[in-house]
Amino acid sequence: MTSTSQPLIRAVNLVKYFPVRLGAYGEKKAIVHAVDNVSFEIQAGETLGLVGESGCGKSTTGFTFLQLHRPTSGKCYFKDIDLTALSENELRPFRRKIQIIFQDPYSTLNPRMTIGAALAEPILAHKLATKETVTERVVTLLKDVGLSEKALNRYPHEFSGGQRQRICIARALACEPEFIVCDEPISALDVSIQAQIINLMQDLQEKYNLTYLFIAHDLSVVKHICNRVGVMYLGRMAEMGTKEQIFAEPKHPYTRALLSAVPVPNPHIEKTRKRQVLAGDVPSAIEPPSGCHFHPRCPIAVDRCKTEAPEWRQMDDGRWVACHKA
Amino acid sequence: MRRISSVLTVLLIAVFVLSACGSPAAVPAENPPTNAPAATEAQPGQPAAPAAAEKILTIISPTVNKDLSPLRGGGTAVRFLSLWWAPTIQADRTGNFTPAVFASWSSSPDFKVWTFKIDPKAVFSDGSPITADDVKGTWELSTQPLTKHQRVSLFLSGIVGYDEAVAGNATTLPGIVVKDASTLEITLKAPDPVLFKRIATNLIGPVKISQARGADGQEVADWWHADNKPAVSGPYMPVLMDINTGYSEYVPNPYWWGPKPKLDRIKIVAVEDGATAALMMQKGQADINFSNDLPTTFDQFGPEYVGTNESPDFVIQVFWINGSVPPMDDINCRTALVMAVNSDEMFKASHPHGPGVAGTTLLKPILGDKETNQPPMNNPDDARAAFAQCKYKDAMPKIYVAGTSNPQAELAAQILVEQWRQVLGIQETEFVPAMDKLSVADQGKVQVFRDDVGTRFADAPTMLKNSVHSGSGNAQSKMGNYNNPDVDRLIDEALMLDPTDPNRNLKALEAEKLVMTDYVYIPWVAEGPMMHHMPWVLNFAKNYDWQIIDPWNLDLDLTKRPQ
Amino acid sequence: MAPASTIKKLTDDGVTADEKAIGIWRDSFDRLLKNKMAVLSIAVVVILFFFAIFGPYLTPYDFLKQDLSIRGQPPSADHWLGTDNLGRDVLSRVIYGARTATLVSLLVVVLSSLIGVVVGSISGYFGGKVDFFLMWFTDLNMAFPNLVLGVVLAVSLRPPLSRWMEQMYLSTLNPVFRQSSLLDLALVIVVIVLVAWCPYARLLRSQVMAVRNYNYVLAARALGLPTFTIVTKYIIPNAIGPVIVQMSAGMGSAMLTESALSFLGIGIQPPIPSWGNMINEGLRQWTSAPHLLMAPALVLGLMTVAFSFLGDGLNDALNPRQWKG
Amino acid sequence: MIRFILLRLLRWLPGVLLLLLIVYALMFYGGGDPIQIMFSREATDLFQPGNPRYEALKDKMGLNRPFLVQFGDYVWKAAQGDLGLSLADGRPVMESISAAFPITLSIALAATAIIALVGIPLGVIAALNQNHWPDNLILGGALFFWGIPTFVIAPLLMVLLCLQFPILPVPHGWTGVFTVNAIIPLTVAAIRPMAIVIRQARSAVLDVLSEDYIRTARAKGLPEWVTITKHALRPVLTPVVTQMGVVMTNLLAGSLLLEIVFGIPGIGRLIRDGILNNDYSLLLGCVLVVLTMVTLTNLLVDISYPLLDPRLKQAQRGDV
Repeated sequence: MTSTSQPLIRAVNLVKYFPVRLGAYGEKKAIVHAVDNVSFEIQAGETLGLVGESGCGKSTTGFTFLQLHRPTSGKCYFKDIDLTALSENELRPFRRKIQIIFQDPYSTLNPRMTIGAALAEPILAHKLATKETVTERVVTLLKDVGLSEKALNRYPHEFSGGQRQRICIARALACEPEFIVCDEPISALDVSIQAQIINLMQDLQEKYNLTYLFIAHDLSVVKHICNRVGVMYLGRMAEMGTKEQIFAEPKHPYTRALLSAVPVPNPHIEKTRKRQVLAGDVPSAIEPPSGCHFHPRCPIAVDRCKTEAPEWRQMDDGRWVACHKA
Repeated sequence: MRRISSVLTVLLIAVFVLSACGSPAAVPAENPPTNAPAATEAQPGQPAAPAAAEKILTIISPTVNKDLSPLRGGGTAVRFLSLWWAPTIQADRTGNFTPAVFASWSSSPDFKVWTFKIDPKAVFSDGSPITADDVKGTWELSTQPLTKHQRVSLFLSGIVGYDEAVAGNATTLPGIVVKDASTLEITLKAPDPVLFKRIATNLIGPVKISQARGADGQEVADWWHADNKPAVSGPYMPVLMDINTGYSEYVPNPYWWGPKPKLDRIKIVAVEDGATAALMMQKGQADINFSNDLPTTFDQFGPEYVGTNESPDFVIQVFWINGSVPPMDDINCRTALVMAVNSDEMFKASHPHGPGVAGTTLLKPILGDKETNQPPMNNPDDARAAFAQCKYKDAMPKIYVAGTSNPQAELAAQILVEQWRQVLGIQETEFVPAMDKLSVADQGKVQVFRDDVGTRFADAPTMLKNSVHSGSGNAQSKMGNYNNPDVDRLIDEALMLDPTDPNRNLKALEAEKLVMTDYVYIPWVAEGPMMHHMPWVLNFAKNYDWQIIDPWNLDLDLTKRPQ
Repeated sequence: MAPASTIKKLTDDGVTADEKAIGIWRDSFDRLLKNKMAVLSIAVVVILFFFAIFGPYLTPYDFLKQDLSIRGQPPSADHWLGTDNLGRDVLSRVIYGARTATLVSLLVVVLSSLIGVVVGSISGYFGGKVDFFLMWFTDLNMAFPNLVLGVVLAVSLRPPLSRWMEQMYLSTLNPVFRQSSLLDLALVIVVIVLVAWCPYARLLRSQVMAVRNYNYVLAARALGLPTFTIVTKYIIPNAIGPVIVQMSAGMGSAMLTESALSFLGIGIQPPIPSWGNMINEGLRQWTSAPHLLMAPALVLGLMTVAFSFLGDGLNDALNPRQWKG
Repeated sequence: MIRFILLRLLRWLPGVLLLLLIVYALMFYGGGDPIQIMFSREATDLFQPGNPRYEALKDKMGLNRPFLVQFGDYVWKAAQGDLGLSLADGRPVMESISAAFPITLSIALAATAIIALVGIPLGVIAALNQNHWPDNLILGGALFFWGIPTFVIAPLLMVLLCLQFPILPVPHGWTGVFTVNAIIPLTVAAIRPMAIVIRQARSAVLDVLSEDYIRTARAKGLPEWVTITKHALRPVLTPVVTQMGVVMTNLLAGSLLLEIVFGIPGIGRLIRDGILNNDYSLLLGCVLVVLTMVTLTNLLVDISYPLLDPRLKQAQRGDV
């Protein structure tokens, strides 16, 4: 990363391990390496996409950054403030600045609360409005996401998925955040709705100068919305660079494999396109392969990959990559 | 779901109907169900069923008796003591005293020194003779606190050395002197013309002292257990005891010196649940029940079952008042509480079909109607008037009624408090079924105790001596150290008089009159020992010690018993 | 909370009646009303509560009034359920027993679910050592057979409790502290609560553990809402369903435990009627006077079954996803 | 496996001690003076505080020591199998318990077996005939018996079977599981817990029947009973076994009411004796035995889970 300006968001060597016990009687101890030494920076107003197969630790990275899971080690900076050093109480004022939109809008809203109450709650909690003005503020929020004020007194189960995701976005916006983690916000929605939500999010980003960490497994969406893209494999970052760098010229063999799976709109090219199919399943995060985690599936792996984990290094063109052969 | 509800309704109705049919279940015992299976052998813990011709009597004990020592003097275990232990002197069913282990007795003219002669035929079940040393040893052992004899003071108090022994300071009674192997001489501190009646009991019947007493002068643990082959003196001897289930078995004693026992075997089974016990009796699985009476016993088994023997001796049940505890320390209050109660109603409710009579004065059952004092007045108006004088009337302490441990006592107590409620408006009462359930601190608070006071034998001064004399355990504990010096003096004087002297009774009556004006008890019932046996049991009668009289005569009419 | 009220105002002038929102509770209630057995149970329970509250004013006789002239009578026009062996009206006593049973079971259920909810939500939300300790204790308490524990507690708590009441009386001179029926009630309630709160805690904990990981709770945490708000407004309302079901079943079993204790003679003492001690008295003579046993036993059984059905109905209503064939 | 058992025991052992401490404290402070209980039938002035005999006895019994020392002593002796002497009859508590325990255990095992052998099939039948008359009958019956307390159903059965339709002798005492005497007590012991097991089994079967793999099995055209026994029954067992564990614990404590009504000399009756006589050394001994058995039962249930549910064998445990 060559930018000299101060990044809004900075994760340094973020690690999240989950200890588990295995076997019928819990006789074996083990550790799930959910996030393993991940670092990234996001400038204000920028959108960083995070892609990878399911189970690779994308969402955990987001949750850990938000301190919804406390990281095992590493630091999370928001404007120079280390969030990991703060207690839950000290963290609370910063919570409103960093928000999250979840994948499944059906489970993200409290079924026993009206939309109005759900939206008013954080505003009041952070004293962004008084009891008298809060309704007005909530109505504005609803308008922002394209819903009428009739939604106020309704319960979540009366809304469709798309509408609910709008409500979730409104709730994330309720306390005027600067940074939003979007955890696969559209993957649970109908394709027809997805575009609406993406557009809404882009509009809002412009309107409120938001910064996004956009987690997805749909590369085309990432390509559409993100400035930069990070690729994760089994808890580790494989490659990160600008959208153009990643999509046009992937360096990491895993990135290449991912990209080759994306269909191309032009049917002629699609027909002749060479697809690189990855062999085998994603290995278990409990006992990840030695060395480079990707080596058992990697088409270009050498002996060194089996023993030595590749360094996360910056290439000449500014992108970062973790591969011995890149 | 609708079907479930209909099924449920049908089931509920079915059960209700079946249970309503349960009332004819009160089959009179004379018409036993003919199709009942042979089931008598299904007793717990017993060995293989004996031959059918054997006469086996089954007695139900209401508690599991883990301690069958003949030296406890109380509890349900002593109720069948006469089966296996001979009494010193036997009281027959008309109240006369006949020789048993003691063949004869005499006293010095001043009634201070008594001589008892042991029957030379009297032997233990191992064939060894019963000696004067056995008697002396038994009595000394009974006085030891660690022996926990509950009633020893009734029999042996007054013997020189008794007070030291019961205090645990001596293991011997110097007042008992063994003259020779079959002669005892007893010296008393004060004259007692009725000593021979006092000691006429199975509860201090002689045991083989070499078995029962250890080197330390205390009782040997479990010496009486059938496994230890105790030498017994009664018509039957134990062959099997399971103290965990309360089961024991007795067979005739081959060395018994009296008439030949008529039964082949006696079984004692512990059945704690009254309804189960009743069922077993109805089915012929048991013949005699030592349990407390249920209000329904009469309906189930008829008048014969609850009848008493002809003995003139009554057990008098009384609600004693502890005069040392508020509000009972105010005589007005006591007066009000006593006068508010109608003993007749208490009696009618708890003993709807008898036996016995409603409680009156302490001496009336002994002396008969003539010349006795009038029972305490039941007069609601006077009660209210007295209550108005009571200094606690505005802040009445809660009244604890203790000893409501059996269904009848509980019924009586319920009537008691209800009458107080209706007449005096007393609301706060609490029942204490068993005293030892209360902590020591709380035991001191209890104001009313239901307990019996036995005459044991028809003698007025003795009755008072055991109940209201300040030296009696009853006066000390249940009556809160009741002490009326005039009463004590009159009782003590009466006790020294010859039983034939009319003054003996007159002085007792005078003492009783004083007690009555102190308002320290509420009479409830006077009853003889209840029988509780099925009609096929023959020659069954109990005396004032709840002992079976002439146990060798006990017999069964097997033809009447349901098979 | 205030927003609700302000929003209400807005609704009144904004939204028309037919567009009124249907809350999820309302929804459950409607479902409950469609279940015939549940409705029947509710009716039975309502009748019980009615008699528990107003019964003593409606009964023709004083439940304590003895009349020895009419002892042990079978049911008649004057005494619908007959009289007992002290000539007391059985119907009046059964109705008063309803008051005892209701008071005991209601207080038991409210108190034990309260304790259970507090313990369970703390345990479930915070997890870790707190959870380990609380659940260790709960498991222990639950594993121990209820009636035995209850009996041990009842026997050993009575003396200190009665001493305490006496002291309270001496210091306040309030005659309430002298009432032994109050002592009995307090004792029975304390004892049953002490053995009954554990299932609630366990149930709520497992619910909270599940709900805690729902996204709306994560969202609430991400929004920086205070922990108390999260627990009380996000977690408990969504975790409480099974607890409500359990409360209904708990009413029935509290009644049973109360009568078992009274039956054993360590609960409500006579002459205050409780179904348990009435059954105890009735059992002694039930072959000659079956009505004395059947009246309290049937009512007790009916109530247990009604609460059981109500619990089933609530379960279906609150957890509509359950398989319905 | 051994580590698991040890861990479980480690979890239970302090608990047993704590509960014992609580009961001990309750008895110690709320119970009453043991010496006065021992000699309650005596002339009371002999064994009152202040009397030298009383004080000597108190010293001898170690009752003057601090509470915790006495408790520690009790636990230490209990660990060696000495539960002290009963206050009521002066006999070793261990002796009474070792006589009573086998009886309670055999009742518990027999009743549990009956519950499992009758209750589970009934639950399965009810589930298979959901909302038809067998289901209604079974559920209704279960609910009905659930509504009747033990202390009512016991005498009811007794009068019905012994007097109304005299097919059985009046059961009293305990002569063993396979005797005529045991029929009514075992029925009573089993009937209420069975109601719960039936309901549990029924709903477990219903849950399983709605699973995809059962639908697949049915769709394959397998005979219904094969589907049920091969696929549906095993997962059903897990919740039912949990329930059986609870049932077993309660039965092991010796159903107080059952043993009182039928005069069965088991642990429950001992507990009742302890209460009646304020005999807390007996009571404590019973509590200790019950706690031990409860611990072992829970251990067995825990161990049996993975054996019953193969899915659990691979499962991850602990915090995730």
